[in-house]
Amino acid sequence: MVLFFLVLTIVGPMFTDFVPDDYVGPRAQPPSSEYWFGTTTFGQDVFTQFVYGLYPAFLIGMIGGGLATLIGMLIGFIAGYRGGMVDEFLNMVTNIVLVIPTFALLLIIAAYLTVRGFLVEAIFIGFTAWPWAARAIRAQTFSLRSRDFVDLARISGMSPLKIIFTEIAPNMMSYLVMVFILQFGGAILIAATLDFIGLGPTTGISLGLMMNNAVLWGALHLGMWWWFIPPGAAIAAIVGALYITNVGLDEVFNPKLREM
Amino acid sequence: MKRYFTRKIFIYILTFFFAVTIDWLIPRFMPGNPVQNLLARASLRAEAANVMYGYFTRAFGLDVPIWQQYLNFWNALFHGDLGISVYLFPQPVIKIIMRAVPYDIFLLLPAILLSWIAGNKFGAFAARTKWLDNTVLPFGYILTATPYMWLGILLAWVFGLVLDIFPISGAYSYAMAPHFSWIFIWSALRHWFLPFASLFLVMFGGWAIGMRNMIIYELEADYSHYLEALGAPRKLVRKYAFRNAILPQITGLALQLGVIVAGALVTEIVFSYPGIGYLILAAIQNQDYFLIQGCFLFIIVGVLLANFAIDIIYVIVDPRTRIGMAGETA
Amino acid sequence: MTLLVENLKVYYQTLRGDVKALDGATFTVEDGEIMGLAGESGCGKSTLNNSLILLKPPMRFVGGRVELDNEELPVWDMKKMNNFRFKKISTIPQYAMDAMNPTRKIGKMTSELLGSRKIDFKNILPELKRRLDLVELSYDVLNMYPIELSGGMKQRMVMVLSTLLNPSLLIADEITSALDVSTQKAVAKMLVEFRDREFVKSLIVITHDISILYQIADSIMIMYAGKLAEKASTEVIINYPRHPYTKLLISSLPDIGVKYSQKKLKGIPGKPPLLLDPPTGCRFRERCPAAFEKCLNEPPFIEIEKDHFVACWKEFKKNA
Amino acid sequence: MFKKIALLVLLMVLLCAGIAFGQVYERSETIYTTGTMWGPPSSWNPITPWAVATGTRGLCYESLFLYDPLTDEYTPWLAESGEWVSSNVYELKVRKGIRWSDGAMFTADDVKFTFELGKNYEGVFYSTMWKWLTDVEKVNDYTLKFHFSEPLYQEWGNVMYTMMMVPKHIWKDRTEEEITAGANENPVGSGAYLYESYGADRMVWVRNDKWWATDLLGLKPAPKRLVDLINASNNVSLGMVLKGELDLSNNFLPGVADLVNWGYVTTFYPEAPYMLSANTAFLFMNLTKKPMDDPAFRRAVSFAINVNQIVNIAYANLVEATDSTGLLPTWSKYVDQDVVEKLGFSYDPEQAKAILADAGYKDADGDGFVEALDGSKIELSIIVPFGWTDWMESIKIVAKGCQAVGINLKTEYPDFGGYAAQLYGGTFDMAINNFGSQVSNTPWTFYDWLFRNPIQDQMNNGNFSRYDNKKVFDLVVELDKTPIDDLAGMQEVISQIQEIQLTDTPAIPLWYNGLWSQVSSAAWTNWPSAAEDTPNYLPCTWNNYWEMGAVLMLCELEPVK
Repeated sequence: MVLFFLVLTIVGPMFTDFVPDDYVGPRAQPPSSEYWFGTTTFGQDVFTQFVYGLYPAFLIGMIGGGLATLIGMLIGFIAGYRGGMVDEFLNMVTNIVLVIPTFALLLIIAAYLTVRGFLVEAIFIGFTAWPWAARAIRAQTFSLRSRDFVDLARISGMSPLKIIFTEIAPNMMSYLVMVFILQFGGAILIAATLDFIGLGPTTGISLGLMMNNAVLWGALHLGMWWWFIPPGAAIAAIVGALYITNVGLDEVFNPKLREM
Repeated sequence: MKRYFTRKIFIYILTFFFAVTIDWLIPRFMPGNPVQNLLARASLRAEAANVMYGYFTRAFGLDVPIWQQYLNFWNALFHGDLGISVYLFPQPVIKIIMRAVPYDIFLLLPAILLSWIAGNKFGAFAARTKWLDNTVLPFGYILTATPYMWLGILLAWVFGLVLDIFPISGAYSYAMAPHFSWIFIWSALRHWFLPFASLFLVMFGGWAIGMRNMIIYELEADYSHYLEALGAPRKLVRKYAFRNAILPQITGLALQLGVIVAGALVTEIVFSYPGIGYLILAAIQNQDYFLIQGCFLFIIVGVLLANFAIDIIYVIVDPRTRIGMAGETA
Repeated sequence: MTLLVENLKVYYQTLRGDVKALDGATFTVEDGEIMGLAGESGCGKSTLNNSLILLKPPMRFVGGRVELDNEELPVWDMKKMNNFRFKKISTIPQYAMDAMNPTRKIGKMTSELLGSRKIDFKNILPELKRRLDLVELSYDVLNMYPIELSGGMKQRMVMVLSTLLNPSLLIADEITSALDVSTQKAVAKMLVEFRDREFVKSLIVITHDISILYQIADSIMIMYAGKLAEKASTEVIINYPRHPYTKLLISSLPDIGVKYSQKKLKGIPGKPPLLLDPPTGCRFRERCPAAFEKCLNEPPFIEIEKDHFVACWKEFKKNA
Repeated sequence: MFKKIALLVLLMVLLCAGIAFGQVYERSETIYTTGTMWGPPSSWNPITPWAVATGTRGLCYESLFLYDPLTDEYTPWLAESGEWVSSNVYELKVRKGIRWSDGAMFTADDVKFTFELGKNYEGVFYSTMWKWLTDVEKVNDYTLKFHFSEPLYQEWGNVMYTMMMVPKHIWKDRTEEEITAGANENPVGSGAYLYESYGADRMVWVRNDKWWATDLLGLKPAPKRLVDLINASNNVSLGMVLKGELDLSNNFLPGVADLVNWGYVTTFYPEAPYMLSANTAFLFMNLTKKPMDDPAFRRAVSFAINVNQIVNIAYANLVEATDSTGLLPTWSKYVDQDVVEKLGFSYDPEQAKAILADAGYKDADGDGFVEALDGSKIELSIIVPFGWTDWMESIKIVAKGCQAVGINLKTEYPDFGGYAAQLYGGTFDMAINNFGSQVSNTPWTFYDWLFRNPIQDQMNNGNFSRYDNKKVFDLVVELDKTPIDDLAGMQEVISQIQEIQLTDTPAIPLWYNGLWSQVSSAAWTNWPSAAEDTPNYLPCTWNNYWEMGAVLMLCELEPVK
């Protein structure tokens, strides 16, 4: 599923000979063989916008989700491994960021930049979405820390960092992957929401922006369902697919979950 | 136990402090100048504009040095004074917010609680019930993956326009003033339903999934096996499993609050439901320092309180925390 | 005769096929007998335990029959078994430490459990109290949560709980492994005491630790790779083992009373075969010093002396 | 579970029931409007006109005269008559028999008081009037004489219908803060409607059945109640208009052309441009930056923009392209056709290229874009606030046009705050704006905005180009000093202004923003329109527009039988 969209993202633009913002056809056309997803009130090709809009979704998922996971790992590892005061402190920080409704924060930050690109957006999301990853990873690290092979490494005088990355990290790779996947999906959702309320990127096209435009231009009342259904559906599909993939992995990694 | 709470409260206070500081800081980084925006709305002659610019800068206390503005902010805060809105000049921010809050309570409380309860019940039920597990849960995953606003738009479109059985904007009919009568309540309910539904559905999916997985973990736990080994009926085993599986879900609720706020925000925008979310967006678009601060502050307080409540509940239901050997919960 | 197991076969279903964890076990446990069950981990001890009391996926009942007090146990049927569990056959699980629901007061849990078995907590309370005294637990534990108890206390609590309804057969699985030596002794003694006071008719004690068995078991059964290797009275097993594996096992003990390291048997070269598809013939063949061509066929488990069962061709020759 | 909901509802109702217990409005007696308020009603203080709830000016408080741009006529209102008895003395007769909604009589004292508020408090927006107004003399209860140091006739003409009279007996005891920054809830006015209640998303006015104009002028507003809704979103307004739940929408609604053609709504004109023109959208170019400081460059831009495409695509013909002067159609009589003939411009890429070439702008590095005279690259951006969708679409077309003639212009959509900061602070390159070009009694307001001076770092209102030209500034003042009945004199001054304007092109007029107005005849009929048999007022609820005829519109409406 995800792959399907990924492919669509890459080859999509080849299917269409239009540019997202160009007024290519008659206004407000329902889907037809020429305009696969119909056209907007200005006669822009929805399908074109759609395929171009997919790209930012993945970009943000990658960077935003990735960044969040990285920060989460850093803090999670250190807190989980070092324990004690360090843990107490980092834990507190995490809790604080966790409790602050980061989205509201994101809004304000977003509003702070008057001109925004997808990259910036992704980075902001990354910086606000890490806490629960940190929390989860910390817990994992905690349980691993006392394993004998870690003790062994510690006794053999390995540097903490080395231990973390040579002993601990590999042993929870599967887990990290899952965390990343979740963050990936999360980032896409947050981005879509931001875009939708008009605090997303001020240039380019994204699925969220498409919905934003559709609503702004009264697609609902003019019955132009082809304008607002595809973007949302795509997001739901992608993220949903990601989640399900995650369950798949989860079941592989802890057989307990497996259905019998 | 005591230590546990003192620790919690300390964290909360700290959080509050940080949040408030950020809250105060960020709007001041924002481009534009509220007083200018205010005056931009009034097309004034140059001289008049200049005169009034100075006048209002003073009126809004933006003429004193930054650090002093910060102190004043705290000071005012403790007097429950959040300043005056620029965009809703000259209303006091606190008043504006208070007008919006009931709508949020009305919308969020049921949505969160009901979806949580229903989701858990359903998830527990679905777990290890093959056909449900295979049919309904994928659906649940899609639900959680659905952007709030999109579901909102869809509902609005289907029920509001195509079927035309629910209104899609406002909190109650434009043909009434709020008053205590069944028609009003009915009208309020009808306006409330769609936003509620879209919030409810998305959250429901999440809780169901979470619970389902939790239950399965718990059913595989030693104590479950022991019960089975002693021939306890499925009912009892599940009862225990549910009881324990609910704990992480409670924590989850606390963790989710932030996300829920976001969801509520867009939902309110889709249905132009006059809650805080609706307000904060307008405030941001209008560069209204004081209103932004107010709303954000309010959300913080709300979330903190909710978290605290959840902590207390958690302690009540989970003896382990009560016995005091509890590490940290959400 | 309390327990009769005939050619019991229980496999584990995995994605890669069946794991023959218990591949035809035949033995009996007499009234009042405490039978020790020993062997390397993965030899099928625990599988045996589970198949007798809690046979559920991924375990699959393949064949054989089990009789308890001349009554057939429907081990393959989770539901039907419930009528026997706790009342006739009970267990002290390996994980006794966290066998109790962490969020329920022990007393409440007990009463709910009994209630679910249609037994009135009230009537049984005095007896419960008596037994608590016996294991030196104060009555208040019933108002406590499991985490409030020490490991040993939990252990004892579970023992009392599991035997509360005087089952004919109690299976104690690795109950000592988690405890320090002194507590081990105490627990072991308690088991004997339970038997003597007839809280339980007979016992199967599963453990790595033959030394413990030496102290309490009447008879010892040795398992290897999902099959029975040898069963005889403790005396015989310790002093005159016949099966090569048993011999090695015993000899690898430094001396009675000292616990040997669990996983790998230094004494025996090589490691047990994978049970996914075990080699035909004697499963100990590869590691057996005395192996010979006949070992290519599977040795039966026969009584070579009174109450002494062995599965090894060599031994049959001797007696032949 | 349902108990819980029910409970919450009760709680809810109690909470939001607030103070006043209201009731359900009769549809046939209520008119629903929207398009003015961008946020919940927050102020009813006519001294802070930019913040007031719809109707505060016009429905509740009233002006001395009404002015109708369509006929260019003043109607005596609170005043009975007014005239310049000498070049610097204006005599005003106050209408007798007018009562404030609290029963007190309206007299010359109230007028005097209102004017003098500006004298006493600098925070009052018209305080600067006292630079040229010296004294307000009360002759008797119904007569005043205004004495001027330097009469600005045009501005005065504007004040006559834009300044709202407030009751002295209520305001005299108020502090400066209450006057200049108070919310003035439960306002006491003289107007046709009384403050009833408001909610987070609406303002509710109820008819004042003791309104003076009913007996004195025989006027009676048809709707018993007026409910004005805040602009939730195009989406919502559109939906409500379609369902006939909204009688008058003054929002810009996308796709209205279609709706009109399908017969869902009606507009002032039955076909394009559908709307009257309300103000002029200008393209401002920052003269403090190169190359916008070069008149030739600016003129080239003016030829590069395909305004018709903006009109057709971005607006679907809801607006009209302006003429070269940008003066609204109602001011067409002030346009000097000869000047336009000589200096006017229109979409003509070739011409644009030619001008650039002549001025020495050429594409040396062959990237398809010309470089500045000093050879440096030109990279400009044009801004409009994000979310102002019609403008966003428009500047895309502007940018395309410029790129086509070799000017490297990119679009940017900062939030309104960022837009305002750049525009007022003078850091922008190009921007669209129309705030001060509203229709009024005199082109002077238009030019006063376009050539706002002096040039400062912060230009909060008009002349965002920072076009600094003493000559034209003086001409604007001269225009201001021209009596409003001296048409020839005005035209003379204005044509000079236009000559300069079209030579230097400090800002380029693009299109006339419509007086957005979509009406539904579901509940009310006899709406103003171009048709002969209907009233001919501005169908608009915007602040400042009630006193331009919308009040009279209410009196002409007829409920659907």
